[in-house]
Amino acid sequence: MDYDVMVIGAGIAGMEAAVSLGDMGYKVLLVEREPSIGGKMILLSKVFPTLDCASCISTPKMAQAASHANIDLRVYSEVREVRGDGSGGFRAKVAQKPAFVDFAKCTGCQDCEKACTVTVPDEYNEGLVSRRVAHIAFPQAVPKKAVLDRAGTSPCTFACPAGIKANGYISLIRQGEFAKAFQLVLEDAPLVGSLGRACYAYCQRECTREEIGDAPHIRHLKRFVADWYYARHAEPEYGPPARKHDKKVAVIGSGPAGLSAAYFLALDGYPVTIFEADAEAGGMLRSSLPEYRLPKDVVDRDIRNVTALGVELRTATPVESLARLRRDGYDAVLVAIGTPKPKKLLVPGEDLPGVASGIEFLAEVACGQKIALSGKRVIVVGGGNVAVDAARTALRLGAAKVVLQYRRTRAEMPAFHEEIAAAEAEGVELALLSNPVAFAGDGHRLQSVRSVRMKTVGADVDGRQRTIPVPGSEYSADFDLAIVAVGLSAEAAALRQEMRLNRDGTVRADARTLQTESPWLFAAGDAVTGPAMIVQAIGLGKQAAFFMGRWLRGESLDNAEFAPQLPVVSHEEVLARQKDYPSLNVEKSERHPAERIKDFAEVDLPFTEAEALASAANCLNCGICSECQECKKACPADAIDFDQREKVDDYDVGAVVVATGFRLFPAERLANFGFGRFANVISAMQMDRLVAPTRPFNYVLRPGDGRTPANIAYVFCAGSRDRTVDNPICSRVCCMYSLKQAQLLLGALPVADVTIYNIDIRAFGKGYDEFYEQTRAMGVRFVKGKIARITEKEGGNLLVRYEDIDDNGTVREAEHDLVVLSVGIVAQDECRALFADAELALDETLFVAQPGKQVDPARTSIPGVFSAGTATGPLDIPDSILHAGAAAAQTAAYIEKMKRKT
Amino acid sequence: MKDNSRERFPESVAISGRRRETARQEFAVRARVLGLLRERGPLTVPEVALALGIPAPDALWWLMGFVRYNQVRASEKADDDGYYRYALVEVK
Amino acid sequence: MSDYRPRILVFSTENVSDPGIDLAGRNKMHYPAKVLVVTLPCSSAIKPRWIIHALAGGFDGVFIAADGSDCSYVADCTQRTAATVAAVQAQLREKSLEPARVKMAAVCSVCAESFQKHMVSFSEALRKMGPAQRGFSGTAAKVN
Amino acid sequence: MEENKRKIGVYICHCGGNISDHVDVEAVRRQVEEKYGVTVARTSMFTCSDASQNDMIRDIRELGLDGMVVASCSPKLHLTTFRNMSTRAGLNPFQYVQVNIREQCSWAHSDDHEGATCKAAGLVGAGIEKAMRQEALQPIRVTSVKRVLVIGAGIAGLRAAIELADLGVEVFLIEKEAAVGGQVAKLGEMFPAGKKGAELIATLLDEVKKRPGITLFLNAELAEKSGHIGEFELEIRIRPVAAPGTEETVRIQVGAILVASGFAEYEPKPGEYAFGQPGVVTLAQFERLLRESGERLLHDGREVKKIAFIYCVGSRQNAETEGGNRWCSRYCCSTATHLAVLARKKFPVARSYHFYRDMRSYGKFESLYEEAGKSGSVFLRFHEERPPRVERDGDSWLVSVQDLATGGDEVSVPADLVVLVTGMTARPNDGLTRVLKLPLGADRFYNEIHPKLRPVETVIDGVYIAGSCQGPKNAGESVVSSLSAVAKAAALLIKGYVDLQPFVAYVKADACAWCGRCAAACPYSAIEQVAYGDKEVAQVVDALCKGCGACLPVCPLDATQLKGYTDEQIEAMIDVLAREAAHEG
Repeated sequence: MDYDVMVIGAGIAGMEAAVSLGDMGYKVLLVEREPSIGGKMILLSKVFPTLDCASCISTPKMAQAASHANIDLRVYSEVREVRGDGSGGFRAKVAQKPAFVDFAKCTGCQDCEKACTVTVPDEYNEGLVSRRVAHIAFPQAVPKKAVLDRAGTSPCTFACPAGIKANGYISLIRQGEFAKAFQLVLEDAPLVGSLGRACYAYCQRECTREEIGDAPHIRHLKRFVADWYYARHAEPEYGPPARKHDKKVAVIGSGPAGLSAAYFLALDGYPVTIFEADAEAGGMLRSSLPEYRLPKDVVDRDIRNVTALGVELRTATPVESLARLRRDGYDAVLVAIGTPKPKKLLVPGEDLPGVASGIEFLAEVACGQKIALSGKRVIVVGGGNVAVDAARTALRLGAAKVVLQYRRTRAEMPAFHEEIAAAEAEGVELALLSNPVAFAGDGHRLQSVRSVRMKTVGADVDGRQRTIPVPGSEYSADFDLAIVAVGLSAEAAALRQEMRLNRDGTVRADARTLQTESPWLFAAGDAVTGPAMIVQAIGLGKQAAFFMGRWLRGESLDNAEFAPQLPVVSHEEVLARQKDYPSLNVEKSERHPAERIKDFAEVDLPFTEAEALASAANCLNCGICSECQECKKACPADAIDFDQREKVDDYDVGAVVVATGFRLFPAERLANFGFGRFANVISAMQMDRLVAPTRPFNYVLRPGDGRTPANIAYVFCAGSRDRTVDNPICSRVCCMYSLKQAQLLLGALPVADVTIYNIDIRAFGKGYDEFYEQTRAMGVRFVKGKIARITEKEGGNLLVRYEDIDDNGTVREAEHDLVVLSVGIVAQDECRALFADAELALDETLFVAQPGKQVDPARTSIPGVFSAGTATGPLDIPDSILHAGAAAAQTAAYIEKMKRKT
Repeated sequence: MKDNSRERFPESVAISGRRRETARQEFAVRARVLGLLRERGPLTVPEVALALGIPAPDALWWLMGFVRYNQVRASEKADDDGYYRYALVEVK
Repeated sequence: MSDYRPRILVFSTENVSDPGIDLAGRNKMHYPAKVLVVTLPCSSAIKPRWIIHALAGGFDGVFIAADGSDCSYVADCTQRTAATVAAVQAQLREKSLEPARVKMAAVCSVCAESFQKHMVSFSEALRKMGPAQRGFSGTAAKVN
Repeated sequence: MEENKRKIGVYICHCGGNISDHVDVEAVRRQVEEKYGVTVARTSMFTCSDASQNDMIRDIRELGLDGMVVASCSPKLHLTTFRNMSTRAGLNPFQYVQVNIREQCSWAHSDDHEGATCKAAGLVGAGIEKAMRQEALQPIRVTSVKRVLVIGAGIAGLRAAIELADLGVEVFLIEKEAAVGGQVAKLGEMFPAGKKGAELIATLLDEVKKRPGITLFLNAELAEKSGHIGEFELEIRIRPVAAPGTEETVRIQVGAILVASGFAEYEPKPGEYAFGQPGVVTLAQFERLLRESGERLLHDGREVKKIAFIYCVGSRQNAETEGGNRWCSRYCCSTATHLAVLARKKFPVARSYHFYRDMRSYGKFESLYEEAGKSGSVFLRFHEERPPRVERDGDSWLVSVQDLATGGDEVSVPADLVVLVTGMTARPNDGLTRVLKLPLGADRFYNEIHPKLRPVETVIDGVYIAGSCQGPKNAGESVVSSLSAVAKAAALLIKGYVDLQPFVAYVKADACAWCGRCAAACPYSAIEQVAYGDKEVAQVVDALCKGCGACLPVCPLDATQLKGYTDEQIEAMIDVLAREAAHEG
């Protein structure tokens, strides 16, 4: 037996039961799902009828429970299942929820909280004020440990092949922390400026807000921070890191994959040399992305993020032999040579002068060759991004007519649709469902292109519409230049002889580790995947660097997990958190098409700071935590651990005490009372927070406009004694807690009027009626009245319409500036589901049933399972504590009985 | 009897969608609110709301968030209409 | 004299006022650093002798952060502590020292704000009174 | 002197900057390092880390430290951590002193680094002074006999006895009356379980009889008590049934006493709502009438068809004009509605009229109120200042009231029977109260120490109160509180000893010249007068002392001292603090 007893719930009853049992010498496992023990009581202001401070009463009990030699406390833990063990005891599964904070290291200093960039409503203050996602539950928390709320990985972040924390940098932008936002991107990818412009932004497509409108412009925000940072820092602020390793790495290819791998290896402390066959570094970024989308100076600046780390860049240095590299002393080699070879259409006339490949055309323009197309007619064949880029480039070179020819429909064009639209706006004509069959010329130059019309004939295996030529539909048109951009493939470079290749010519490497058959040789980027997106190449470069580092250090690659993430948060889950989504509308702007085709200047205009702030403000923080890493950087104890995961333990326990407490009646169900709609209608728990010394506002203020209330109404039996809301019983505590609040309010606001609309005043406990009389003597007005409806007046005051019970039910109206709903208590009945092989019986109001009511108050329907406190029904604090004591006694008797049996 | 009180009483959503949104925008408006206080001196909640053209409950919310983390301080006493004034805490 | 900073000894209690003083620190509520705290189980334990010792030994004021009605030991804790304070104040009068140098207020486990305010205002009041040492010139102070 | 020199270890925490950003911890360390008695002074990034704790353990062992000071965060967070560390290292854990330089220094003075550093030095210095004067202490172990006296064999006492016996505790159960069962034994069908009171008691009595560990004395009272928690010496006086007029005394030793002596029903004063006249009965009388009636509900030979219940008789009274029973008796609203429902069920002709002030069918008892309404009960609410008038109307009664629900119209209801819904009062138990020295509240019920912190404990350690002797409760609630008291008593006795914290008061006998002030000041009666040489002095009973120190300020000779807070310790601390505060840094 691991424990004599497991107590579920560490509110006042659970703590009392645990301490009592611990004092008796039993080993207790105390499980609490919140990050702190103390339950609801610790959140109260003062407690009736003695007006003791709830905190002063609770904290010694909390300390006792937390430090008791016989109690093992598991906070932020949930019991998942309890099963009988066949001999009177139980087997319990207890899950430790990930706090993403190492409790052993956390000192409770709150530095993480101050650094955190995401605010959410503070549930410990009943939503009256915000708190941070990294937080300590409340000032008196025991244990005093920070917790991060993470619902999972935000869809944007999850979608990014490079693992760039889009939610994180947006969160930082929203704070005005542009430099930090840039740094956060840089931590995951060195080519920030390029990605901010030319990335195909999977993040954007996955953004939850895409479904409801006003999505933040994720990529454009990234560009904003890159521009903002580069404008202030022409060079990186760092130099080479301390060299930690002697083993040298060679990277072949300086495209996104190679640069990325070099960057991460260098950061890791490895000496890295990049070999680039071309005269300049950057690969496709430089050679195929037109200036109007990605200016070359941005590429240059991005590359300096890599070279600043001391990475040696050898341009115009083709590698002919891998073996040679090894002999030259490189311990590991990464092949990141991309897929630079254009595919052919394989139609007659393709080799005619005047027929060019898209990639070569773009490269020539990129390296500054003067190509004059003034007045020329150009056809571009293909539907991908290279094709669109070529077409728009041709326009900028002065072409009189540019036709983009594609054999399928527009919807199936693989190019980014934003780009296609931009091309059309600039004057590119689309020739869809059309395919060239021959290029014709005079033997020296292209003169015309012969094409055939196509038609769709249903979907093929990958879901795309299959097209076939329409017989007899051939037509011819005159063109001066045809650009073929129908795909890319691997080049038959010499060093490929030294590697195992796949059928399509890509390098064969392990999909996870990117290691090839030769352990020292890794491959990344398009060379492995075939033509893909920049961000994918960057991601693979980073992945390769991770495994190369491990391999170089002699560490196993087998169980190493690269960039573990939490599961992605579903859009439904995010949208379920709220109903309406007010937003700040921002559109990104671009140059006018007629203007922009005149030169190669950037089409998209940058955000202003105000636009960036507004766009970022629309982010929904799907993961709740944005993963901005600020807490991790701020924590002096290095306690933040994003890789923490849920841990489930099994325990053998002799008995179980269910002390799972209650829930407050959800006041928004009282539709006529306007809670949630009228700012100045609050729940009594909210009022308790307002009058507590650790209150959310600086004073007792109404939430509508911060005014000190002068005329406060209490509505009793809100959600109790009411069959219409399915809660017929009396909640027992509302009368008294409201009287208590009334007294505190009269103390805090000496000029305020307090009116209590009630049916009966249930002041039944020791000292309670005396307290009631005292409250009356203080001048609180008591009206026997049933509230029919509350309406809001302009300015936020409330009209309370009630039946005056003392006047024959006459309907009256009274105006108040703050209305408090004395909400009742309902069952927290999830505890029933915990018991896998026995039925934990509930009573008709779904509280844990007490089959032995008169003489066995803590007995439940399951032998060995006992109830304590408000799990059994509404109870005030003294009665809860007494009931918990009784539960302890009965549990102890059960344990003794079982011991005698064995 | 219905199966589960979660159905009868779905988890309280006292924290309405509006609140969550207001919370999220807290940092985005921070510079504006703090700038306003820097420029105009201590203001009441309705004055902040009016100056920035935002709803008063939101203005209160944001101010309280800033008070919580010591960026804004409330006056000791309310004015005759019952409003406190909120001032920028100047960081040394 | 303008930069004279009064020294304040605070008697606090383990379970009730100490957490309140902790909370003030946690919330970065500043009060003069010349406020020093000695913690006891209950304010009913404070001896007049200790207060006099403190005032004779260099403190300018003594503040008792009392349990008040939250005391878990002694039901009439407040009255007892008040009696101690009154006794000390009588002794101070004999020495022609201001009785207001000894002050008592209930500080509960969440009374961070009130503690801070007490410290600021008490310090200010003591500053106006000046150092307490003059009342103990000669033999009275037996500080080692 | 040198051989007595203490060896104190001092650790000062950076708390990763939380302290060291505002306090120059290295300067503090240098300053205390030189202090007399300090053997080693170190700083640490995180004193609470395993590595630091291991360093401390090594220092304690290798340097033979006999005192330890850690200056870090609030003792609320890590006092236990470091006490445990001390224990692991072989240092007496009570010679460990925690100094709070985070919450009460670096954070509070993050605006004043010099001031904070100066203060930290003072606080650490004071901690060292305290540690230097701290002797090794052992928890006070009080042996306890595993026996309990339960006073009162009503439902609460019976139930407690059974549970205690099941926990292996021997029980003496004494009952003043000649039969067990108290008030519940007299009841018919009860709510909510629907069981009859007598059956309930019979079942419990059976259980009692099954347990050899329970000794039941009827006609028995507690006559004398001496000793203290864990070891009370008691005298039980029994009036044997077999020999009326005689008395027998039994002496027993128990570890704890559980008082469950019950309540008394309020007895209306003659004339109160015509009480004393035929046709006017109390709640208990009506209960009995209902239970004992056969086919028809008869009172004084007349059939009762209309019943008027008048609530709050003997409860919620005005202190000046009435008897002064100001409290609500809690059980009566539900009981009256329950009886109305029963009456209707048993005698379909019976109609009930309820004259009430507030219907206090709290919690799930609301369903009784609902049911009463459904089964034809009529409820008329009256104002406290305009109670119903009960007037004779021929053979029956006319009850009139200004009904508030109809806007104050006078309503008169003829009734065959007027039931005064009488409340609970404290049972007169002067003898018991005197023997146990139990404190009474203003309401004359026994008083707990604190309704939330210690709801079944009294200021007399080891004496618990349960059930309605503490205040009005229904049967179920009485059982809850008695079982709760069982848990407390069992915790005390089950191990055979109790470990109490060692920071208790003591008396310097040489200095003491017994005046009794300390004994009078002690809320726990923990100070006794004893002979010492040729004089009388005060002595602290460790087992009773809670360590509050209330005895300190009253001693004119400074003879009473509190361990851990002696004059020497406090004054040495004050001296150091004063010196540091004097620094004009």
